[in-house]
Amino acid sequence: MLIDLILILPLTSILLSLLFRWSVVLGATLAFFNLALLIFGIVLAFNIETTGPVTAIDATFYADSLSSFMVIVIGLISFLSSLFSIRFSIKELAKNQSTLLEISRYTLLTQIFIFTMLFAVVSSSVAMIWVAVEATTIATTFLVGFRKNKKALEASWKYIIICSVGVGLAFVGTLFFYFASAHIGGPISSSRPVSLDWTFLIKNSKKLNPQIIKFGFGFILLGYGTKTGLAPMHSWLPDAHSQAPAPVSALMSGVLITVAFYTILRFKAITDIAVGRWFSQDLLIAVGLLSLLLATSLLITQKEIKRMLAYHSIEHMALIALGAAAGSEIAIAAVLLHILGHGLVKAILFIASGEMLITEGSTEIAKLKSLLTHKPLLGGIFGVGLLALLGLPPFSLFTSEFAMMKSEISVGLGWVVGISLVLMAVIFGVVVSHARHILVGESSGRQTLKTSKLSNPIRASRLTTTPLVLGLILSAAIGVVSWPLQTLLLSAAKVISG
Amino acid sequence: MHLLFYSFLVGSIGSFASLVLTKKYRNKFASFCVVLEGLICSYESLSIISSGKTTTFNSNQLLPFFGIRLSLDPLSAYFILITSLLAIAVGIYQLGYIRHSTKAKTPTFIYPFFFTSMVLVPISNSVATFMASWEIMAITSILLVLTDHAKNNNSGHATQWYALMTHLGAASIFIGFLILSLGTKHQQFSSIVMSSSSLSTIEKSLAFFLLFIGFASKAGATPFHVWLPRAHPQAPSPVSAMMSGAMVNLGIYGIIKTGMTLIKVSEGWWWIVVIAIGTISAIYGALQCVTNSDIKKLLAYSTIDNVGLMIIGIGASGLLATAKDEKFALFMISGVLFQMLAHSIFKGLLFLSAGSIQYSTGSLNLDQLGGLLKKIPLTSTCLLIGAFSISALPPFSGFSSEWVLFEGLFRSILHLSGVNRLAVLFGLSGFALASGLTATAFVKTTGIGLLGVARSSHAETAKEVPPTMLFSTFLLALSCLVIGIVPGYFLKLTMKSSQLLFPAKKLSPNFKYGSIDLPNLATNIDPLLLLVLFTIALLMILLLLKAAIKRKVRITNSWGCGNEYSNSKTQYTATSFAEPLQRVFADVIRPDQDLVVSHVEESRFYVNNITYSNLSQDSIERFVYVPIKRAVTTWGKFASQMQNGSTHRYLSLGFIVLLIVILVLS
Amino acid sequence: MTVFSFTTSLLQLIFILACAPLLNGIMLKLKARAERRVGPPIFQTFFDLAKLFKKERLRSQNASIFSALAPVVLISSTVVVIIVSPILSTQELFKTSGDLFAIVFILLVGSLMIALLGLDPGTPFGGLGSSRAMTISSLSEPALLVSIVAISIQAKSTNLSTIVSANLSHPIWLVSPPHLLAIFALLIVIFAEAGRIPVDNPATHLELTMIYEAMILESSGEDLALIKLGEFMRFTLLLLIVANLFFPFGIDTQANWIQLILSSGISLIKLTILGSLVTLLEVTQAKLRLFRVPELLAGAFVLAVLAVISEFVA
Amino acid sequence: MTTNYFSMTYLFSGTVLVCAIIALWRKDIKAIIYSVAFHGVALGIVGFSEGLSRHDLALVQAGIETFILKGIVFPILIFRIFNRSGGQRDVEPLINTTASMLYTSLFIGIPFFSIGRLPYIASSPQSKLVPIGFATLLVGFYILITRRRIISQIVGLIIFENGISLIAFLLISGLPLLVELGESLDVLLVVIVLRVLAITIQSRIGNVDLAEMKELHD
Repeated sequence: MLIDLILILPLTSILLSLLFRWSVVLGATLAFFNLALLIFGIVLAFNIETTGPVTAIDATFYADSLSSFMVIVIGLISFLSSLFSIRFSIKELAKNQSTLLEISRYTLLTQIFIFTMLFAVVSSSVAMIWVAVEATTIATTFLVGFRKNKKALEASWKYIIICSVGVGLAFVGTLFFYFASAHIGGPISSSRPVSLDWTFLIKNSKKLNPQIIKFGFGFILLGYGTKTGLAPMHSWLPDAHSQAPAPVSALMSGVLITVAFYTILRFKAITDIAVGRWFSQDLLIAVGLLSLLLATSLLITQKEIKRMLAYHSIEHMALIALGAAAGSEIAIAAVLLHILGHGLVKAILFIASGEMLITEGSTEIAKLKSLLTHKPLLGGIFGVGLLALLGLPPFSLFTSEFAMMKSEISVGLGWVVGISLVLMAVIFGVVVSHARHILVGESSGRQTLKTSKLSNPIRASRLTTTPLVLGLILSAAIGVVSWPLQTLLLSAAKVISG
Repeated sequence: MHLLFYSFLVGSIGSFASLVLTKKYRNKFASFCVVLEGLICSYESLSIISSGKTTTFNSNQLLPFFGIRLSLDPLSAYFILITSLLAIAVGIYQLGYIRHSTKAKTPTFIYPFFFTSMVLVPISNSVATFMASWEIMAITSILLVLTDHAKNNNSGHATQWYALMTHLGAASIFIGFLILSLGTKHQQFSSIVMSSSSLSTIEKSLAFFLLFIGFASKAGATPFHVWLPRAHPQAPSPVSAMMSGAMVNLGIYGIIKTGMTLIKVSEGWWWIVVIAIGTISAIYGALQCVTNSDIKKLLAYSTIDNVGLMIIGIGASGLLATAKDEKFALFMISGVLFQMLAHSIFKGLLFLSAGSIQYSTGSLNLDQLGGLLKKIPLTSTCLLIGAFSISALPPFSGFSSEWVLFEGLFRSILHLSGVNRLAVLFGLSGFALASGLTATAFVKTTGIGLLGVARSSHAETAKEVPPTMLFSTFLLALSCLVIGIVPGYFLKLTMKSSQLLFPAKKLSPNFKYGSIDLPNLATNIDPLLLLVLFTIALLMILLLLKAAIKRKVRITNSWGCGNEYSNSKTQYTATSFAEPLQRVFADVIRPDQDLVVSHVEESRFYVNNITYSNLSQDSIERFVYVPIKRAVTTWGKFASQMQNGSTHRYLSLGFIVLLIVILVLS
Repeated sequence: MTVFSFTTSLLQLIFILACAPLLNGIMLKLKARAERRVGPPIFQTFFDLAKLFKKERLRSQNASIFSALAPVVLISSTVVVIIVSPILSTQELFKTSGDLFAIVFILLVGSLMIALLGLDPGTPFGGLGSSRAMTISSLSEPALLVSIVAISIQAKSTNLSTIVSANLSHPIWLVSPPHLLAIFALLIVIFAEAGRIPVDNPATHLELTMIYEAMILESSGEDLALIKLGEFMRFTLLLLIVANLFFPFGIDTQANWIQLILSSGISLIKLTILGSLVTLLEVTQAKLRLFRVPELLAGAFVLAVLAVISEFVA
Repeated sequence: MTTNYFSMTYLFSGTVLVCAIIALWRKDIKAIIYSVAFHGVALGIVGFSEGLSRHDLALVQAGIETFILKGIVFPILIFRIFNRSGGQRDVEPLINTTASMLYTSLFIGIPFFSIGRLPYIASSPQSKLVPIGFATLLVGFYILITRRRIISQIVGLIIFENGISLIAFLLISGLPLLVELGESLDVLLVVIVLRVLAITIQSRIGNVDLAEMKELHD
């Protein structure tokens, strides 16, 4: 019942945004719906905690604690994003940068996007997950190209081409899982293909042919890895995330990539039992370290905030991959916490960068200076957000990174931790240096204060800043207080680590 | 332990209240809360030290996956005591200081958390708890360094350096702890202690050095110090005082904790390395201290110098412990703790006085000051007392503490043998050179800054600071004197606190009337007696002179070789004062000297203008860290070519990997 | 505190007060003789001091309280050291505080005061002097402390009285190489600290070479007299300490009154001999360039380190 | 009977690959579109014949659906972009055609070499043909990484997706209906989105060479 509700809710939103042109009321309604989604997610999690996994519509949909966790993440980020969407839309209309029709279309697509992500996490069939993930690409292409200028079109072109190819490869991987499952007597070609169901696969994963599963998992990792932003097909990510409007970037960077990783996790669980843990471990380490190296190298010379944040996403996905490589229950729980923490903080930062674009007119590092002086609150949010993103306590990324690394070392991956710490230190230095340019700046403080007051009369809106501050506090809270998240995390991790 | 929690609560109330309260009450209330927090903490820590008991607190409700583990023992209580004493003084000082310096809420909001985290670090009893409080301490201090960002261009750079170095340090500590906790299969410190002897030597050494590097970098030991002379001066003075006076101690705490408790059986050569690092820090810090002209920068370098001394002491104590001479190891480590107390107080005093000077003159550059003793006599007196303390002049605190250190080192030389003894001798030489250089540096600071004639209009118009600031500096100055004249009481305190490290053996010195009499050492000091003798001598001489000679003093111009000159520019400046030493140590300091002479157009023989610049930069920064930075940037530029925007290239990467997958995984 | 020790301390004070100008006079006379001059009478220094006490006191308008305080502090700190050091007898006043480390730092109080005095009037000369004096002082510190260690090792104590008594009971220690090396290093340091040739020339008033004199250039009258007296006292005191370390015989150890009187006489002889040696050195040696001084001090430091090391070789 | 169907499957699977290679070979865009059309038709027939051979109605449906979608709808969609663009020939690819053909012959061998090693592949004659699907997929991918025109990239993507469909038909005799529907819908939407995007790009920027579209870089 709850699952139905969770799917009906965004469908209603879609319907509403189809029927009505955009208005503040509609925006607020949608934000409220997304909040409701978050609440439903939490309720679902509690339900599952007491009664076990739930299914809906002839077991087409299935939710265990992992799914419910992802629903919470999606709900949370969607809520934040839809709040900022209101501000974004008002400004767009006020500046005549977009027509009402464009805004309405944007709203519709965003809601579809949210729906597809939800669909992905509550689908019981791994093939339907694929369908949903592919659908997210379709829904977001136009959102990436929202500006319709040269850069945005280029980004959306790259985005759809690279992601379609990548996700296509994931489909090949899924086919091989299906193939393996069919050969152990899973029924084929009925209207309800049980043999592609996650529950069936995980239950019978011992019987699956390891070699085929290995082959399939390679494709899965390469394919969904594309969508996650892992090397080698990560290249679309900085372009798309930087060109999309801030609320969309928040959603993409905050949840979309982790939804893709969620899928990898599901397949990893099957692979681990079928083949043995070492296999996915090796692959994930290779991919993770490569991505981390890439993110580090490319962060060094960043000139633009949103690109910088995008590379940060690659970094964090790499960290998550490495954490998943460790594979123990704590490691997976930490990975999940990282998914939540990263999503939250990244969304906050993207929204903050969107606000900067509104108030400062640019997100280029060179053009932003001494933000902390003339926009203390916005600058402060951005700065603290970056600190949170860099994994400093009390924010949750610290706890999760700590736990991931600890588990990595405890399974004998000390060298991985060593390498990643070195790379992260470089990232830290680089990001702090960028942050200095943005927040503190070089020019004499008083002068900037005067000139900036004249040239930037737009103030950061409370509508934006309040949720962001609350979000940061939330991020700190989940990093410090165990209850009630830890139980959920651990039981969700059990789904993966067995 | 619970008292501590209440004190944290008080601090947090202060910080959140500062968000809500109006400008008028914000500082007052926040400062009040900090002072109260400090008082509670110092009460609790004192009672723990005197009872010698250990209390613990565990909870799984906080810090997901790990839970927090706290344990308050006399050693950690001692660190809390120092921190909170300083915090009280700083809290009072802030009442006057903040009013003028900044109006933002953020510093008042963050400051109590900074204090709280500094209390949390020593009582953390598990790897995760420690790392969390350690990083919170880092982050809050980073934010505090940024306080004056609007007025000061350098604070950004300083923060950047600080953030990076502290992060590297934390990473190093993190790995070190993980090695320990995985080797022993425990994550709680008290359990690691029990089973650390099961580790292999390589594991132990690796863990020790990783931890040592991390902690040494927080303590500011050379060559991991580069952040310190940037960050400490950039912070507002109260924060600098806390950073230099209290935060640095926690680095020392880490080293002691690692080498003497966590890893039970240590190797001799570790401590030799430790002594080497300490010696280098002491000398390097002192040298840079002499050559710098910015008061706060100079103070920051002197922190490196003092930390060096403490590290030398720790090294010697470690050597003694490995040589099974626990009696003197305990004495030595107590000396280190004593030195730390003295340092915290006088460094706090010096930084606060520097803040007062900045408050009243607007400048911290010695080359622009001068004549302050007459303009702001009270603040100047405080600075002088701080300077005397740090120069180890009797009867001030630095003298007593350095005496204990010196005695400890001397005993170590006697009791150790072979290369260990040489190492301590090396450390002692460094100690000596550093103490000489420090004296010079502070003669420079006080002589150039407080005496002579004002070198700029800033100094000319200096006015005395508000009473709260004065009160706080006086409090600290008085403490310097008290610690100096009754060192016995304090050494007793440190011995009690460090008893935990070497529980079996006890050296029983006599502490009578605050003097230290060590039967095993066959020597003693009694600064109080010396002070009394000195005062008697002084009074007698003055009386004699008064009785014998009644001539008045005639005030005239200074003698100018027959010329009349009243130009304040002809005075020696701080830079010129340090020039001989700079020249002697040119190989280490590597100053950038530049002499530009421009001539009159008509003839080469007529000089139009001479510009001489003498800049001494941190040579370690220049020759170690800057090249690394450059290498990273170069790599980044190179790597960015990969992401050149070509869809085809992006796809072909995937294509190649796809082929590999098909080939390899089938 | 016994009557004896009190008397000792007092006697030491009087002894040094009396001997310091006398020693200076003797040295001046010797120097003059060595240079084939008649030279001043040996009591000339007393006269000079008396003259200075009578002269008018001028003080710079820029000067602060330091100018008045420094000379007195210089003397008082020296007096404290004189009282607590074993000069004529190893009996300590209050059984305490004759620690070598403490002595060094008490003497440092005086030095720092003079250095600050140099900076007080805000003239270039004062700064020059202070800067140079502090440079030398800071560089001599390692040699000083390490040689203290070397001297203290055999007695296992840094307490001067203990060392002297221990040396007395083991005379063989006195001629051991480490002891000699340490004494030699200590002597170099004392030359540096007291501002004698080859480090500084107390007779010069040449801007290029002045160190000590530059600092006190602004002082006059009673101030100058006190400073001079203080300096003589310090020099005498240091020489006596070295003498007792090198050749402790004659010093009272048993709280014997007769021995105490004898000890004064012996000390005077020791002083005269040492003073003559110093004069000899001053006459035959040229003053070093300022930037050669560190080399000299480094040499002293190496000697001291050698002393410590060889202490353990034997 | 079954063997007849199988030889049909065999024939048209081969056709799928050959058409893909033709698309890589030719530079005339019209010809490319025609070959893609035929390629889709052949793919549909593969599904159809497989469905008949297994008496699987869902598979027959899938075959017909593929036939319509990939054999008719996609070519029409592409043609409309082509017409809007003014109907030129393709520009010289990044790697010239001769070399491309050589490389292709190399890497389409890889699946034949390695897929065969997987277990169960040899269990049925159809699944033995799976490497053909992989080869098609790789050719499509290769077109994507060498061609510079928007249309040719779309063609590459379609060939790539068709390769996947072929794998699906051959490996496990097609997909469950729901999945099949979802997949087809996705592919259709992708192509539609690509078409809209292509038209927008053409109208906003003009006839671009994708290799020149490098504004977003580090």
